[in-house]
Amino acid sequence: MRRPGAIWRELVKNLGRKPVTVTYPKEPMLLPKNFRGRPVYDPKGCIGCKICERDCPARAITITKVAEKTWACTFALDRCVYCGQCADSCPKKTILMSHIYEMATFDRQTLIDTVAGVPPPLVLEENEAKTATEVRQEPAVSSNPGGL
Amino acid sequence: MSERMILPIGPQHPLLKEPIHFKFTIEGELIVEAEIRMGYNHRGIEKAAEERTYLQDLYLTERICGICSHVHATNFAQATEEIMGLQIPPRAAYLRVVVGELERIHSHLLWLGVAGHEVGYDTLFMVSWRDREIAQDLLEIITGNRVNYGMNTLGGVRKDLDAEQIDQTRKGLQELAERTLYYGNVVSNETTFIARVANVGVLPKEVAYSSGAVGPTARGSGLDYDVRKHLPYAAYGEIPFEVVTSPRGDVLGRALVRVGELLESVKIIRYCLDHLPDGPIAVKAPRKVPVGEAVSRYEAPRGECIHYVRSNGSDKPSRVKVRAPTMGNLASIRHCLLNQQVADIPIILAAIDPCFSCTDRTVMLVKEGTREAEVMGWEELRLRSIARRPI
Amino acid sequence: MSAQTGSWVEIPAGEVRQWVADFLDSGQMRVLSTITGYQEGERIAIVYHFVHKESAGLNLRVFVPLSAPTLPSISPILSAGLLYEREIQDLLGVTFEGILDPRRLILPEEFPVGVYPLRTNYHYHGAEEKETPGQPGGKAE
Amino acid sequence: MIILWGFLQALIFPGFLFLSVYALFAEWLDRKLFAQMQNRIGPPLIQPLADTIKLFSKETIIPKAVQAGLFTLLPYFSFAAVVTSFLFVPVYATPAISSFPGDLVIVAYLLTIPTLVLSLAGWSSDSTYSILGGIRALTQLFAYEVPFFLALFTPALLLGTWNISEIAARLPGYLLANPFYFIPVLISFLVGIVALQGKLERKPFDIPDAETEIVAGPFTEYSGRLLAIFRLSIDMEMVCGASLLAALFLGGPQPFISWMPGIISYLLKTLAIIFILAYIKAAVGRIRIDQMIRFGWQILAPLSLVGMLMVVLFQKGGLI
Repeated sequence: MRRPGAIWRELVKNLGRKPVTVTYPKEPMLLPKNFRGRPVYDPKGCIGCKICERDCPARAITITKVAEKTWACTFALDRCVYCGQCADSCPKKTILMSHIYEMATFDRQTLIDTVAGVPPPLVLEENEAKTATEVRQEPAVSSNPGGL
Repeated sequence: MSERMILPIGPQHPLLKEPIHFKFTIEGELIVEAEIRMGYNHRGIEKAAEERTYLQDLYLTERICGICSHVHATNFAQATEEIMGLQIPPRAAYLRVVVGELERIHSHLLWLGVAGHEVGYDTLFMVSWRDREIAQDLLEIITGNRVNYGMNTLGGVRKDLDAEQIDQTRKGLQELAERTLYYGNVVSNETTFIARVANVGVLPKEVAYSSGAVGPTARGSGLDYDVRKHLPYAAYGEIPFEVVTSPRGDVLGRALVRVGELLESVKIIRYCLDHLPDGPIAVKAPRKVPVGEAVSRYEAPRGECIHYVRSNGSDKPSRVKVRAPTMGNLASIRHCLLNQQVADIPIILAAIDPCFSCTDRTVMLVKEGTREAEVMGWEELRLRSIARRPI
Repeated sequence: MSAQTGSWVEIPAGEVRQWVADFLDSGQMRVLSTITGYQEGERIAIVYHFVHKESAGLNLRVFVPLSAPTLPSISPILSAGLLYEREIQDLLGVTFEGILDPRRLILPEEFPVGVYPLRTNYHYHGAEEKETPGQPGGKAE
Repeated sequence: MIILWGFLQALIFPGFLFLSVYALFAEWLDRKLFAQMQNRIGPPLIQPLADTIKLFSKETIIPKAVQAGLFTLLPYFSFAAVVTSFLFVPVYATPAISSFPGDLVIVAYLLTIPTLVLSLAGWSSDSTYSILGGIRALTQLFAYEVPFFLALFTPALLLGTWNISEIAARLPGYLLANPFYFIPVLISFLVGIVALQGKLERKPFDIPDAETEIVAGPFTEYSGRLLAIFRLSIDMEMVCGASLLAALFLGGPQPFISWMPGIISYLLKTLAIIFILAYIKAAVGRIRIDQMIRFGWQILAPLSLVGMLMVVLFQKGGLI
């Protein structure tokens, strides 16, 4: 039957309902497991094949050589489109998509994220070999640690 | 009143959420002439696509449109796969359909809300957008993102569905189906809504045919053309579904077609989930594409979307042509608008579900004489805003 | 070739309108999807993408020389062609004889006359992003 | 002393200050209910006040093409008319602070002024959207004004008086004694509410400032303080209209229960009317101007005439 106010049932129901609006940032957002946030690079496994650099649609990745078999990766997160192709392309899975997404900033410079691997010391004597492995196990330092 | 006034609408106007310019000549409340001017949203995508590899273009084309991003990505992937001679695995074809139909649901619910808003029916707008969130959440669960899903890759899809996700999708579909039925009921019974859409913006079948209308605009005028049925792609050849048409030809007809398609989409997704084939979700695609050309068609929520890709044998395409469905429907809109009232402009424009940023995409605009555009920093902007204040 | 791409037909530029008129008369056209233009060396190709009623694509291709890019417009017999022709006219500089509305559709009024963005000799020198130090990959090759 | 007392009443309670505060509250309530019915959160309580303060502190831009004098004066004119009309409406007790036989007619005419001002504002703004909005406001006026007047005059006809306070005081008792008259009074009340919706330019009759069609209609060129005054006067008009309907059909400050203070009774009744107005706003879409005219003359006007005729026939026929 045609009538004005055909949506009345919804209106009456809504009067007694809690608003659906999520008051972000007061309430946290729930992220699905596939969510593609800020890409994270782990220099330990990187073999420097540069497939990520070649495939990146936004040209936001640069892989540079720090020393023999040691690489640094720079993400221009202001250009990044968060498609996750780099994570898919990487044959060693050294790039992963994290769940970090609160990256708004006033300054684009803070979005340039460089992570460099630490090269092993050049002098390798019997008793110093241990130190070398220790050094290598130190966590890689981001040029911009957590600070976005 | 015989005095003619020019009523400009756009590029900035509350009626249009996207920049396009219409110039209406009106007599009192009656439209006697309509002119269209586009190009405010050119991003140079077709030209940019020629400078990127096929894989990069996949993400580039995905960003042609925010609402039908899966449409363009699938379309481009299909064309490229055809040139490569790749056959995607059946599971990938079904997953493409699932995401595509979820996208159709969210797009049509969005349209329903916009149509409500254009005729001042804001409650319909709010509640249908609320329920559109269900579809968007499902898309986020499956692909990881609410828009620009990144579901496609050359040779298949990137994300698989697990049992839990299938379960969540079924639950969401149940609710969507109920809500859609309710809205269909409201839309066809609400007097004020019917008064605004029935016999408004009439597009006769012949005009729809000759002006190249596609999608719900054409089907709302009784033209039976649906790419999913007539030129099936992905897994549509195996899925049973109906093509919804309406002989009315007015805005109400287009609304009813869309509501009908919402219900069909729910059915299609359920069928896909029930009959999901096992197997891999992607095959490996070569980096270099052989010489060739292909046309790929896809039934976007707004109508037939077409990509033409031409390869010269390198890893970059030599020409990518994109025709978004709105471009096909724009030609028919002039006929719909003439001799209608000013008050009906919003709903008639909204009835083709226009998406102007998909339509505009070809060149980058440079003002004559300026060789370098300024990029203003935050500090500079702030300083300028302070300096502009009257003292 | 898949059904979506369908078959290709190539005819001389002057016969386009007659061909489209015959196709329309045969009642076999479902829709004119779009018109594509691209430059190939010293000639420009115009492709009319149709859908045939027998559920297959049908692509009509004509070549016009870059030195005299003119061909008859199909807009008087099929209004769907108008916007596509105007787009190609703006972007590739092809003149369609007898077009119903020859004004610019996409390019702004102040865009230089005789410059066509989709031609291969067009290079974009405009708003390039200022490189921020340490920011990689910004330059377009 | 009496003069000073009257002055204070007109300025503070139940006059200007009370009206301003209540108008802002009514706007909040209207928006909050609208949001709640759409399952949204809606604005916080001080939002309307914050909006008003913000607008007052902003620069008022007067376009070059407008007739500056008229353009600046019009909002105040509308504001003054609404504030004046409120003095005749009983708030905490009958009679109202200003009352004389025949004040119903004065109030009805005073409440027409904001619409006329609106159409003048549209004309003086010299913008396509404003002019269209102005024409629409004036066209719409002819559709709802007659039914609104007829509806207001039905209780007056029933009781044989044109004094709002007297109608408010006598109507409940009269209706209880003669229950037949419930029917015409109810019909007129419903017509009054729908016509009030048109008077306030709210859905489904928000045709003059339909944002998707003509931006903000007559308000398109207004900014800063002038816009604030316009907004405030529209909020006040809503309170005035609700109070008027409450006084004419629901007995105004007449309490339901004997110990209830008149002001509480008044607030409850006006809030109920504002709730109905918000409900209508949420339940329907906007109709077109031609449909509005047709609705006004084919449904509203005959209905209000029916109400009035019933009163006349009942009285003549001695059905009492």
